[in-house]
Amino acid sequence: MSMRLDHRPGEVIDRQREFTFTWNGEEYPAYGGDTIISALAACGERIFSRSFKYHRPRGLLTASFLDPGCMVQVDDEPNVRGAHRRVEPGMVVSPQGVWPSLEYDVKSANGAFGRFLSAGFYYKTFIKPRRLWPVYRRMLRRFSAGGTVSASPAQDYFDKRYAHPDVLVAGGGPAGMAAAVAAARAGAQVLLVEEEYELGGYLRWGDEAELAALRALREEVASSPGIEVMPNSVVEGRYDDNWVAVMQRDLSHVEERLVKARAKTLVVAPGLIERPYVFEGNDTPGVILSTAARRLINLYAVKPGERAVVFSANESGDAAAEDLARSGVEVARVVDARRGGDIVRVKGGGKGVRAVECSDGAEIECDLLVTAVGWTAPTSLINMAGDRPVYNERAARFFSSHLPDDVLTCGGIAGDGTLEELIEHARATGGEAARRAAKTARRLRGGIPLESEAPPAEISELPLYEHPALFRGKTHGIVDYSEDVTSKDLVTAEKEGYDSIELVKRYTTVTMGPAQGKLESVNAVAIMAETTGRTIEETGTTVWRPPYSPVTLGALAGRIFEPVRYSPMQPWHEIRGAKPLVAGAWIRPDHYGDPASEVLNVRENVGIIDVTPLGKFDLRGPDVPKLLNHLYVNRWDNLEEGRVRYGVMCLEDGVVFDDGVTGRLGPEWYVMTTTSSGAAGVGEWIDNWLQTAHPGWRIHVTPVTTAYASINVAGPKSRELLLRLTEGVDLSPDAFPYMRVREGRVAGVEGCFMWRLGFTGELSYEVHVPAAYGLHVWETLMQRGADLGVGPFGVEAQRILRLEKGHFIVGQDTDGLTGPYDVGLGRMVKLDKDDFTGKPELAWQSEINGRLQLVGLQPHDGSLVPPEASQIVEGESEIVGRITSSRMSPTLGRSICLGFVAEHLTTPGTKVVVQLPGGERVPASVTPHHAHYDPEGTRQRG
Amino acid sequence: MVERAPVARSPIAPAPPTTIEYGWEISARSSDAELKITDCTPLAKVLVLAPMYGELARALGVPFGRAARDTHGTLVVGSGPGEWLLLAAPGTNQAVGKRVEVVQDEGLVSVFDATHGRALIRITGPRTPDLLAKVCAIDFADEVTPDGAAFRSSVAKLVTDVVRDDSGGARSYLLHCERSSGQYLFDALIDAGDEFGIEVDGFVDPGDRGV
Amino acid sequence: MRAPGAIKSALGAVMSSVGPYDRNGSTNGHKPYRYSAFDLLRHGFSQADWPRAWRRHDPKSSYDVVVVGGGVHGLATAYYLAKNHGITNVAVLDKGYIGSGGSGRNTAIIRSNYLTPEGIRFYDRSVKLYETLSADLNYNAMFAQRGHLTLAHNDSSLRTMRWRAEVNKLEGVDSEVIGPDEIKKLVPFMDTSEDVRYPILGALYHPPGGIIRHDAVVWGYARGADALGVHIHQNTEVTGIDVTGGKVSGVRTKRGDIATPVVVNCTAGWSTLISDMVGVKMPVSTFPLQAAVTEPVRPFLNPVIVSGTLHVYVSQTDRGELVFGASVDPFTSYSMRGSLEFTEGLAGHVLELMPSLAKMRLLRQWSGLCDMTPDFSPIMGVTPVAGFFVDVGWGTYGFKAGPVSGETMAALIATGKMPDLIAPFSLDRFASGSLMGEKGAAAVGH
Amino acid sequence: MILLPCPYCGPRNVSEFRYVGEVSERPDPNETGVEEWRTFLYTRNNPVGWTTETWFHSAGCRQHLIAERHTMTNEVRASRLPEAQLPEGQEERATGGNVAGDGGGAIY
Ligand SMILES: Cc1cc2nc3c(=O)[nH]c(=O)nc-3n(C[C@H](O)[C@H](O)[C@H](O)COP(=O)(O)OP(=O)(O)OC[C@H]3O[C@@H](n4cnc5c(N)ncnc54)[C@H](O)[C@@H]3O)c2cc1C
Ligand SMILES: NC(=O)c1ccc[n+]([C@@H]2O[C@H](COP(=O)([O-])OP(=O)(O)OC[C@H]3O[C@@H](n4cnc5c(N)ncnc54)[C@H](O)[C@@H]3O)[C@@H](O)[C@H]2O)c1
Ligand SMILES: Cc1cc2nc3c(=O)[nH]c(=O)nc-3n(C[C@H](O)[C@H](O)[C@H](O)COP(=O)(O)O)c2cc1C
Ligand SMILES: [Zn+2]
Repeated sequence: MSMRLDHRPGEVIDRQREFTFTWNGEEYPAYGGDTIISALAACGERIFSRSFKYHRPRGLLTASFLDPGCMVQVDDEPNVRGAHRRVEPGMVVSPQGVWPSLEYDVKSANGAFGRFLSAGFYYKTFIKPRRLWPVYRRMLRRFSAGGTVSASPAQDYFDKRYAHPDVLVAGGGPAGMAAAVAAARAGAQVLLVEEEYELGGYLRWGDEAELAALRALREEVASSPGIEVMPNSVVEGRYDDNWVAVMQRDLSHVEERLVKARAKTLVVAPGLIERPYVFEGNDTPGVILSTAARRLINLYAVKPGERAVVFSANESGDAAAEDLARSGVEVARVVDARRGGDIVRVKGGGKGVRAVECSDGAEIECDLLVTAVGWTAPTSLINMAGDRPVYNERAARFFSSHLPDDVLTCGGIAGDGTLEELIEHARATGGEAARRAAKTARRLRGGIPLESEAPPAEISELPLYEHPALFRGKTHGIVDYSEDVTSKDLVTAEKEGYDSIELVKRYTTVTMGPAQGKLESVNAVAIMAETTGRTIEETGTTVWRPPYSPVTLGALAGRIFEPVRYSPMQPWHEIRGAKPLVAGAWIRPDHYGDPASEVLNVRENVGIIDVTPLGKFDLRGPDVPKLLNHLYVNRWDNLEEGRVRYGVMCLEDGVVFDDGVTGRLGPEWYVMTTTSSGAAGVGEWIDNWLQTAHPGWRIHVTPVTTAYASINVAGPKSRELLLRLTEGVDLSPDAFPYMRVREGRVAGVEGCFMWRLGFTGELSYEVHVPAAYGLHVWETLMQRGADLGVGPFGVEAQRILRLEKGHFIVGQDTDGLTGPYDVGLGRMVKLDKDDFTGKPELAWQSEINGRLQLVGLQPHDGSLVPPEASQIVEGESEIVGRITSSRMSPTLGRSICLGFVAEHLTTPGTKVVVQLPGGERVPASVTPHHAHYDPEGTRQRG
Repeated sequence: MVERAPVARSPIAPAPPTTIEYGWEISARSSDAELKITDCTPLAKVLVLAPMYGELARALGVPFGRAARDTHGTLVVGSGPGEWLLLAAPGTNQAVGKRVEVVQDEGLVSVFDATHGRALIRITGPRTPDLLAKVCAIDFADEVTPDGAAFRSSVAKLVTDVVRDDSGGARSYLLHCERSSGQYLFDALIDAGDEFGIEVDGFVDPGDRGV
Repeated sequence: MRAPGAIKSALGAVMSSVGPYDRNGSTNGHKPYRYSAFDLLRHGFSQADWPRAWRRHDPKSSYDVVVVGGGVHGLATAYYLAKNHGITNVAVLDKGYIGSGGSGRNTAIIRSNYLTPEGIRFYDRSVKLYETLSADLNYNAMFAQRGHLTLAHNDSSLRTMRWRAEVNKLEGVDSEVIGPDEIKKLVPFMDTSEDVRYPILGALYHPPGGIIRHDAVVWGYARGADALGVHIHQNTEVTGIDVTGGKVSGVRTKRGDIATPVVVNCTAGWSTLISDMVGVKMPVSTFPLQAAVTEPVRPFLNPVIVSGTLHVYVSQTDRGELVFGASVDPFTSYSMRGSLEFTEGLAGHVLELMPSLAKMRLLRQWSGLCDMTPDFSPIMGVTPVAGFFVDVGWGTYGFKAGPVSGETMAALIATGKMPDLIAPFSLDRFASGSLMGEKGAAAVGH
Repeated sequence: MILLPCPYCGPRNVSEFRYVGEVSERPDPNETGVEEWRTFLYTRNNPVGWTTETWFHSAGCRQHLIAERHTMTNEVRASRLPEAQLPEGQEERATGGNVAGDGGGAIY
């Protein structure tokens, strides 16, 4: 049955472009410009979904984005707004949450039990027996609303951009367009955002005069330079300092784009939302709003029914009645609320409206009821700007009370009036918005506002027309369509003690669905006011929150920007198949296949490891020793040129924060290293000390982490290898002993420095090379050391090597409470220094006992590697320590550990009990040193 | 004793075909797209730290927030409070540094060769502001960031120095970041520029024009 | 700091002044109305009204105990004072509606797999109480123990997960580290591939963890406390506290002054403002924490998922919405307006875990206030001002502690004896430097 | 997203900054007692209203600054360099707006 009308002057469909799509398994025709629902309605379809709780059939209500009954599944996309989304050729559209089918839905049996499913019924039942609750729960979950998401990763492309409009106008109706034009004429850059596909607002479905006004306004917008128009885009939120989120949906190359605008002034011109009326049967298919009727007829040329009753309290209802009559719908009766008319209930069933019962007792057969009972101001955006809307009884809707300077309103949200009055007011608003924006622009650029600024414009207020206050009729009906909440539910909840609007919202879930109160809120407030005997003003509203309308996660995420860091040697690691390790922002080689043999190669020959991520700071100036003394717990003012020293840093609370070596390369030139993960934190910490506490110190700190590629050359043959490549440095043990630093040329590269240290326990040199030559030096080392058996080693081998040597790792062998005294570094703390971070805490720490101590541990069964975090226990389940590091030592051929134990267990040789994750308990002994291998350190000093 | 001359490499993998020039491995590609991106890492980058209002500051002639060319064609960027970044032709690091060091300043002065520690990227074309608007929250309008504006901000979540340096009448920006994230930034810019048809253009020594 | 014993005597003095208690608490209670399936049927047929879940009163001029804050902590404290100790002359005051603080805004995750034995024992008792709470209160709070997964994306967090698992096992709490394959089985939507930015190396799986209908917990306690005689005063903001001779003597409210020897500060995000009224300085900073829900879709996610590295939590309610949380906002504030940065970061991180959710739509975001302490543990017990008790510092994790906090705080107030379960959480631990080790876990595992 | 006026860079998105915390006086480590020091470590005023705090412009000039912010509205009414760093007689340059001289203003 075709409901399509002949050509309408304002229609948006393209009758030249005809195609088909699939709905509910069948093919349907459509025109370009049709929405999914308008195309279906044109074919006489009336039911598009089932309600969430009672599974009642639902049809059209608002014929707009908000339409609660028109949520459909499109391909793999759930909850598509069928009354907004344009239909496309071949689209596969299906109803949501119906089983087994839209026409016959077994769950609609719920409807019959509706009286038992009052709001909050689930709080009162399924309580006992407790073991059955999970079963009930699974059953309840079947009744959840919404479409289906699929587990296959989506390939959609979303992105974001920033914008800096002087004036951002939310809403492209007559008011928004006029404001935008006025602002642009006053010199502002304007962003005009309209939720629907075209500008025009309500003018689009208006009469000829209105269509003429629409054409004129569109022409003005198009010819005003400085206006960027974003159709099919929504202003989703206004955040602090006019940070405005806009969702742009009209793009060809992306699904959706989030525009983040720092609007200097925001003009809110969203018009008004038509409010449904609450009465028995108000959710029956065929009960629609006047704006829905007008949209269907005038935009899509669809006849909404055959025989109609119109319940009208305003011009919109009257205009709808005229539209209906003009499009061949029989208007059986216009019930005029302004003359005391009212409707009591709608009778109907699965197929829709059958008859309307009026308050005068008349029962009128019809298939369509159009209601026009009033408007809801979409105060959402101004609420987000901190405004508390106030209710105006005369106009029977809410208005803003106090807006910040950078937010203005115009159009329906600001008042009533003739089209001319509204446009004039909007123009004044637009001009004022531009003026305020110019002022803000100067502030943002650091300028001082000019004395001779134009005075604020006088914007005369819009008139307010009297409107009957119509919310609920004489019967109870649906208040929240998507949540299936009735007015009876609200009354019941109030009586049960949920007697404020916030509690009743949470108890009944009214306004918690997809429309977030834009359709439901005022009715809910009015019904609460009615039952409590309070006024609407006293009852207040719930809080509006972003987003204005639901936003895809994809658009919010946009392109995912997560900076990644690579060393200059990364291409080599990749070619050699290194297993990548994600270490914060860095990607590092974990190993090149076999970490154990990498370890042995370091012990026997020579290995090279890429340690570029080590934090590095270049420190210059006469006061560097002061700084070092301040940051580290040990002493630094006596470090000679050419030497390096190990240091530990604690925070003010005495907890170990970072460690590393620092070397003195010149009289006033030092290089500090930190852990890779600690680098950023240490850098900021230094800046903080220097900038806030010691601004007088003459020091320059420059982060140089990646100015140098860092390569540790370790193993008994490391000297031999370096001898082949190094110029300008005497590598002999006497000239370049342990813990010294030298500068020179390596593999032909100037400006390198290297220091000797013993993290791996072997003779080793940490070579720091100007980064652009890192790969060159690395490749040269590999080439020239081939006969020495040089091989790369990764982070895992390094962990094993250091564990063999008993070096702790900050963050692994320490935690958020560990102090230096707990890890055997008490001797390093120089309490006689004048000041250093954490000094008071460390002084007190030095005197207390009873804290866990870090010790070396070896399981008695050397083939057993207790997993890290295995607990050390006494008795039944008392925890007296834990394993913090644990590996099989390729060098020793046995398992080795570091761990914390209670103070009474620290004596070397003490047997402790380790509980493995499986529950098994195994013995281990405390070793004399943290180091399991070469505790005297003869190898590294060689 | 060293057989191979050292080759310097940018953190950004050069788009093939590649060649070695100025001691650097670079892309020899050439593009005439409207929107181009070039890895300029081989340029000499010298970092100067000195008092904000001292002799040296006066000699450099550029305050924080601005960039300008000196008589040698070196682009002097006021990159931070008491911090300048000098960009010059490849291989001129030492010479540029020396020119600075001779200035007498009462305060502490440090001069670093930052060539290795940083990556430098140039994007050129009329739609560069649109590209940047996708990755950086700063306003790229002429009134706010005219030619010669310099600032540090977050670009694709990375701390980056941005210098508006129009070349030959075309909108152009230099982006300067910490070396290890150079490839990341380059990729992010290409991703953002995709919709405007961005293409990689090889590096060419700007020669007499300086940078 | 005053010994707990002193409080006992303070309260003892008042109690004798108001006369002996009826141990059943029925002096001023009313007979609780029992909910059942049968009743639901009966009401369905008769369509008769249900009785009020809790009543309205005018504030009395004095109470034995005034609890400030009508969240889960305040209401549970009042409930257990009445139920376990027969102290029923109790008022709970809230400046808004009950549950308007963190209790009505939280992501409702319940678990007990903390890191320290003290923490685990404490939260385990709470989970036990939650398991029987619906029956105890005759109010279905819909506790769904669907399991709780804390993902590890790097070595160090995996190590922390193991650490937690081991300590939990020793405390008798079910927690186990599982690998990516098992995770994929539990959550088919999870991207467990290795070549992503933050690959999933494993997870701490805690089967007893889950989510609950947070509002129902608040209402259930309110109803239970009301039935035992407790007065609940909404829209009653406390504006001052009177201290006489180092002892609490009353509170001032926007609805009049109330005399009382005992004030319990259960105001979470606002708690320093209340403590400031008696000059008790607390190591608490208020940070907003935000959350969001999507539109509902058919159920596809059973367990609760937490990723510390990505700062995101996800669960799906029985209604089908996904509920998201994140870490606290980057700076202190009492603003609850929320930010766009939060939803942007959140969506990005959720999609890194479950890329196929890109077309789900975020429906609403909101924000609550969190009272953060330096060691990620609460502050419970006595203060230097006699009669002024605190149950604060609940940060981002305190909803799950509601029942046990109520039980132990009630015991402390009624008996003057510090229950073992909360002894480690006293205010004086900061002065003595014995901070809780939960910070230890936070430092290594985020 | 609030705007935080950096004395050097001008107003920038707060996401460019790291929050350091309420300004608090560090006791002399050689004189301090346990109570005073731990109060310094852990206790904050946490007011509703104006508060003075340290921020670090981590994605900008990498300077620390002191800002006065209202904890309810998040409005920032003033910002300056840490006291000690103010060049003599130049206090007025260090409150909000255009401090970085001719160029700084071009930055917003
Ligand atoms: C977004 C978010 C997610 C969270 N997720 C979880 C989670 O998953 N799991 C978990 O365990 N915890 C979670 N939490 C933490 C948890 O919500 C809180 O720790 C907990 O609710 C605190 O409860 P409470 O009763 O102590 O305080 P609240 O519930 O905050 O109650 C305090 C009450 O005090 C009232 N009040 C304040 N000042 C006054 C005054 N002057 N006079 C009278 N009344 C006053 C307030 O109105 C408020 O109702 C989350 C918190 C947030 C914000
Ligand atoms: N709506 C009607 O049918 C109708 C009929 C007669 C008279 N009027 C009166 O005319 C006036 C309408 O003029 P107007 O320009 O204020 O309203 P309008 O309804 O004509 O236009 C408002 C526009 O704003 C858009 N919008 C709303 N929220 C948005 C958001 N967050 N982001 C982007 N776009 C958004 C809407 O899609 C709509 O097109 C009102 O006073 C009204 O009473 C309206
Ligand atoms: C676990 C949980 C689930 C929620 N689900 C929804 C929901 O489905 N729809 C909705 O509109 N709000 C939902 N909310 C948010 C509330 O509407 C509200 O935003 C929150 O209680 C904070 O209150 P306020 O926004 O009034 O400040 C949920 C809140 C929580 C804590
Ligand atoms: Zn700055």
